[in-house]
Amino acid sequence: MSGLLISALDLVLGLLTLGLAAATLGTRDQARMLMLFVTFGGVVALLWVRLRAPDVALAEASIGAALTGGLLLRMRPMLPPSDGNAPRPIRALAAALALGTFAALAWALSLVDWGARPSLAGPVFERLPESGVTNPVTAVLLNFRAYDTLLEVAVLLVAVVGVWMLSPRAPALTPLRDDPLFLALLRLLVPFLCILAGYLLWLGSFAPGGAFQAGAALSAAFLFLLLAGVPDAPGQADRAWLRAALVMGLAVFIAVAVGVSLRGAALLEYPPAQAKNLILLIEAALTVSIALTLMVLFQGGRPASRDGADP
Amino acid sequence: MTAALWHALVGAGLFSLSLYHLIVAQDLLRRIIAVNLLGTGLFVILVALGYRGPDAPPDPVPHALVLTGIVVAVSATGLALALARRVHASGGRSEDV
Amino acid sequence: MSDALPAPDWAVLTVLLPLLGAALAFVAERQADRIGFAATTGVALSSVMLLLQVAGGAPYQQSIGGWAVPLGIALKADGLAALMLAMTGLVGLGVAAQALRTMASELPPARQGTAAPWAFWPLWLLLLGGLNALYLSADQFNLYVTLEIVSLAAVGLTALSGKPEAFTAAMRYLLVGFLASLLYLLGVALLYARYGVLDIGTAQSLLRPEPVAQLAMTVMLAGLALKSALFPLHFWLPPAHGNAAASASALLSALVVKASVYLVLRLWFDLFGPTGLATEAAGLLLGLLGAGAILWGSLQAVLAERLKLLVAYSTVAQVGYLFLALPLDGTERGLAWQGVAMLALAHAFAKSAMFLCCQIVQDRLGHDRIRALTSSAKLPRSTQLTLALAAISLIGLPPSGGFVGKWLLLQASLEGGFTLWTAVIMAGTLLSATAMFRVLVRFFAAQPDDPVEAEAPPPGITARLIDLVPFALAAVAILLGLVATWPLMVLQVGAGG
Amino acid sequence: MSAGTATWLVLLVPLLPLLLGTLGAFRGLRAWLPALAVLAPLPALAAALLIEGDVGVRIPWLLLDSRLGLDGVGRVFLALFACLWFLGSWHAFFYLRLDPRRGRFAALLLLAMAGNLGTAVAQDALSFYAAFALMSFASYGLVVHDGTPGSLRAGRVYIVLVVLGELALFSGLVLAVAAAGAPFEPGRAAIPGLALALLSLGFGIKAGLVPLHVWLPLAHPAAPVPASAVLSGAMIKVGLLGALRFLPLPGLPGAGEGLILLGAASALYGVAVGVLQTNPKALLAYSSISQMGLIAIGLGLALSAPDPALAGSAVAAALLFTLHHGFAKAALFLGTALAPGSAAGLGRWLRMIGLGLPAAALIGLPLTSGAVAKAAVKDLGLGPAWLDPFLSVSSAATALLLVRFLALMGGRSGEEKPGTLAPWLASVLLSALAVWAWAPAAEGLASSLTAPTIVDSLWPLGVGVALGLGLSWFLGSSPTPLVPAGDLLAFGAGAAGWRRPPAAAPTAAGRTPRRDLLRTALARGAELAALERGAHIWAVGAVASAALAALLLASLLSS
Repeated sequence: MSGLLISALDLVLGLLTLGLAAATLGTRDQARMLMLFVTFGGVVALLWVRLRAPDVALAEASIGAALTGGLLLRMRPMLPPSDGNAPRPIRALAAALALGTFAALAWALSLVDWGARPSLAGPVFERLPESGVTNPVTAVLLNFRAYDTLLEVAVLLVAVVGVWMLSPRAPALTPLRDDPLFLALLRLLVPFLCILAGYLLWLGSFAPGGAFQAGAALSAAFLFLLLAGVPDAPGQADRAWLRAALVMGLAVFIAVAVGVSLRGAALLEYPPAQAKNLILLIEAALTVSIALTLMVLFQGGRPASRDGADP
Repeated sequence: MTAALWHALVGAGLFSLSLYHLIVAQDLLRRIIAVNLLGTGLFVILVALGYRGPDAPPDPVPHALVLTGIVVAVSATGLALALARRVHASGGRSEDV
Repeated sequence: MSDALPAPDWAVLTVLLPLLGAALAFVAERQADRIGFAATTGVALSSVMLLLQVAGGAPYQQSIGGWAVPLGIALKADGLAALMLAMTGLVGLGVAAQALRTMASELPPARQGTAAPWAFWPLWLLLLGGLNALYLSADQFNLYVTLEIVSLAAVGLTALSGKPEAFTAAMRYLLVGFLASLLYLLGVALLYARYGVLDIGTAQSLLRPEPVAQLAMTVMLAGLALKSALFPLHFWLPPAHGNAAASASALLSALVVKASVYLVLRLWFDLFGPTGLATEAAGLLLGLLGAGAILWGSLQAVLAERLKLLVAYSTVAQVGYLFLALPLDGTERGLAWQGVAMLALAHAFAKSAMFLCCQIVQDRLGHDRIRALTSSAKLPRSTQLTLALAAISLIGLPPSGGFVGKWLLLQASLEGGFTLWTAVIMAGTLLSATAMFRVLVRFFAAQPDDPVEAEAPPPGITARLIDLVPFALAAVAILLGLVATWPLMVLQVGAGG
Repeated sequence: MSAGTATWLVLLVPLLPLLLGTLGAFRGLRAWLPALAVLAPLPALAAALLIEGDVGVRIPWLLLDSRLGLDGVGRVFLALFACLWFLGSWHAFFYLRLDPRRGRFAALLLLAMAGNLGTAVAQDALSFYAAFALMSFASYGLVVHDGTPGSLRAGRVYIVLVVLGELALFSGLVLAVAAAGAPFEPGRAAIPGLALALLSLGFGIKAGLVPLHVWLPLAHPAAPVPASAVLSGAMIKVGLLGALRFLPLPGLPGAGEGLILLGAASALYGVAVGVLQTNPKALLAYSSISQMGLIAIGLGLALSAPDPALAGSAVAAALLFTLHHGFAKAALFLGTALAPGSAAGLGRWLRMIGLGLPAAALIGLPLTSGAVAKAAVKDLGLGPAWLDPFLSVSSAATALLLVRFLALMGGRSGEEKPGTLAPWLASVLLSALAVWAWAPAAEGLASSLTAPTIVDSLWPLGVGVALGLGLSWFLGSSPTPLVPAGDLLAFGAGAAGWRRPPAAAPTAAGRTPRRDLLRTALARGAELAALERGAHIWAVGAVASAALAALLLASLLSS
């Protein structure tokens, strides 16, 4: 039971998380707020590691901290800060409500039996051998609860459509083409990121990793290419293949979901023998789409068309 | 107090703190960050739920949920930033939202 | 096993077909309208097939991936869900048909009412998929994902009109939706913490009235109330619905708001009610807010100066009626539940018809100020008629679906001896009648009109059929009341829980 | 007639006009509607005259299990309604022949017709209410058809009272159904007092009982002539029909006595204000109020009757009165399209005699339907002692009113619309003869032909005619009525801030200044709207949602 008890590391991590959050939201300066936000993401990733959630840690570090942080930094100049403050009575009310929320949550959480909490872990580990993968998180994401993931991919598509609609011309990225150091770094980084993505993808079936983490790595590669001003990099122009690649994950997912059910089985019920391959197929397609989606979000708008007429 | 409970409480604190700032903040960027942190607080609670000590394997279900949640959050954030830019570009103010 | 394909799974089709259509419409942008309309038609057909199947007495159920609950996710469709799906499909079909005209890629941007007409189709199809997934889902977390699809797509549709006010409204909508979804998810997390399940059916057998569950219920309902724009949390709705492009407004008002209210009813009657969590006091509180919505929303509709705003506030009021099922029925589905289901269905058809008419009014007259409305030759009779038909259902006049809904609601309230709710329903009806007649009577004024400009007959039979779409939608709202016995019978399918 | 045919015929009664009316949605078909409207009431006529015995048909899928059918009471009303609608639409076909909006008018006429005929064959609360509402709302379009400021104002008053009436009726019916226990079949027995009050309010507004009558003298004259005829002849009778259908008869002595008093007040009040009118149509509208008062007395007698048999007789008397008044009033209203002043010789005499016949019936001259109807009420021997003399006084009053009407019409000149004479003549003939087709009326005729009865019915005539001639001479041809149509409303306008009625002639006068009360109300409204906009702040909403959560939690934990 001793392992369950709180340690100094837990205390420090927790306090640091809270402190950084308070600092992030409390600071008046926008730039400092963003830097603190990214730092906060890093600390939270550590927290995930401490809580034995390496899959989440990887995703948090890459998507939650790095990508969201970069996105925020990129958009900040276009968002003039507002110094206005909510009226005092509102602030007082909000503070009371926040404290009340905390009290209620703390009370509820303290009532949970943390030693022997009922959970779905039992059924998951019991059926893990039938799932086709050995990483339980991947098993949940792409087999037991694959339907969630399928719909989540649709959420990504909503975001892409929304961003392109709202911003028919992506705000310009300053190419770093002329910086020799950057270009040298690029030659190393891009292949590395691509290999990393492939590795993470493959790793996902038995160890922490998977489509999201791989997608994040791949999107970093795409972003670097974009920053370098590489003419044929994805995202330099709006092309049919780019759009097709953006929705490939969703399309493959649906195709597999329906395909496996055509033999009379349920939706997304993989034949046990093919489960691993099908999951890998879906994940591969997802990786590309997720990477491109994250890149589009970072770009913050639709690249100029090079197909022909402007849309 | 167990480590899981402690971290869940940290998550609750994060949630409440962000809620306060989400309500009082006028600045759009700050609100977007606040709502992100609100989500993170929730994710911390969820992952803490999955923690079953250093010896037992963690419950993978909350992890999967949080992964989904992170992706949803980044999608919403991307959309929110694009929208915030249009609000400002068309002459709107943060206070109007 | 033979080679024959199994019979199509209509429920699954209503989710996957629109998602696939959205992907296709996004890739083949220039064909987006054709793809979008075809997909919508397919979905409407599937949802009607599902409805017929369920109406036959067999609720739909499937365990996705073959994983039984609580490990996997279950899809379920009882009578109510099937009706909501069919409502979504048919209203969507109508709006999409109209959008073929208003969002056509050939039209000059000035006529389209949006800067990015192509985006309508993928956004709408994603919304459609999300809504259908929501109605079918029986899993708390899966519902969260569907809620997110719905709300993000709805935000996109709100901003589609490209008006500055629409951006502000969409931004607020996004933040509200985000907060609301997270509140809901917090509830899911708390229930998982205590009971370790996500499936609603399984949770029903485990939940007990204890603090963790009560807090979970609180945040879930608060989040959903926010998403439903329940008074006084309606602050985001009128600007969003009032400034969006008409096709978008029609979808937002008719369909999107319904989704979260549906979820409130589902959770209340399927999860919190049977487990003793739902208390009389909580029902009373939500009912009181519903009453507030009815009175305040209707009053604001009476005071509105623009037609679109009037219609938007009428939605605030209509949402209020739906919440009356909680105090009136307690924790078991009864007359009031049937009444609000009927009201929800009728409202979807009537409201979408009305918003589409708003578009025609705006197009033909160049404004939508109520004071300046007349029976101008520019405004087709069919539009005036459609507005009248839709108003009949929204006020609750016979023989519309709105009427039958109110009749049942009133009956429930009178049988229970609830004078307060009776008074509220009556006052709301009076106010909404005032608001609607304020518009309708203008069509009878003889106006020294602008030179009688013959109604330009729209080119082609297709275009003419499209012109009839709002009328058809309003007619369905009336028809629902005329044949009320049938939907009420379908509602009983699988209503046991 | 076979049961199957009869069933179909009953279904067709509301269905045919309804279907034809919905054709109005199609632009190309609208031009046919005025002609089709003449055919639409024929199934109803056939049903009323040819079906023997009671017929009932259940349509389980319609609304919430609907029942249509024909019974004794329904048949009387259906016969009256069908005849009047036939005359009305025939008249309208010619009267509005050159009106560019005749298509719309015909469509609304058909819808109102469907509703009106539907009330006669509805056998359950829901279908009755649906038909009632359809009739009331479609009639709005008839009232405001001219689109003049005056008719729009009349329409405004009309729609307000219709909405109030519908609301009262709606809640009253739901209450009655809920109390009766049986779904959708209001119990004949005990209904709660509140339901009774609400139902009375709803039906009272429709029947134009004082003081719920304010819409009637505005709306009936505002509508085009044929619409006035069906409004006054047929539609207001639904107030009585509803009462007969839903009130427990007998068994409400208190309510019955109250109704008798109210009816008597209406009867006198209608005449008192009516004689001061200068517009013949307004005068007729007040006469309708007065006559509906007499019908209400009949209903009141039925409600307070000591036993069901006597109540049945009272109902029969009220029905007789309804038939009589319906036909006579329709003939008079259709007559207002005439211009006897411009006709010469025989034509002038023909018109004046034609107008005189239904007028005589209303007054209750011997051998007329009115005499029989009044005798039927008197013969009941029910009610307070003052009732008998009162009826004579009311006859005198009616005579006064109608002499004034004839005097006004006699001087009326102008151009008659071609083709409208024939339907009017038909209506006069019907008013003189149709009532006798109903057996109780024919039986009553004999008993009304006794010497005392005749004397009884002649002296009021003398008094009335004398007074009427005197008054006509006194008032001369003043262009504006001494009391504006809508009386109470016009008097109340000063206090209530209602818009002042426009001058009798629809001049192009601009808006009259609004009174202070209205202005204050508008300002309050603007304040409320501003309050709402002010609350459209993110923080307010966020705090409100958090507060809701807190309250919700409290409400969950409290129990």
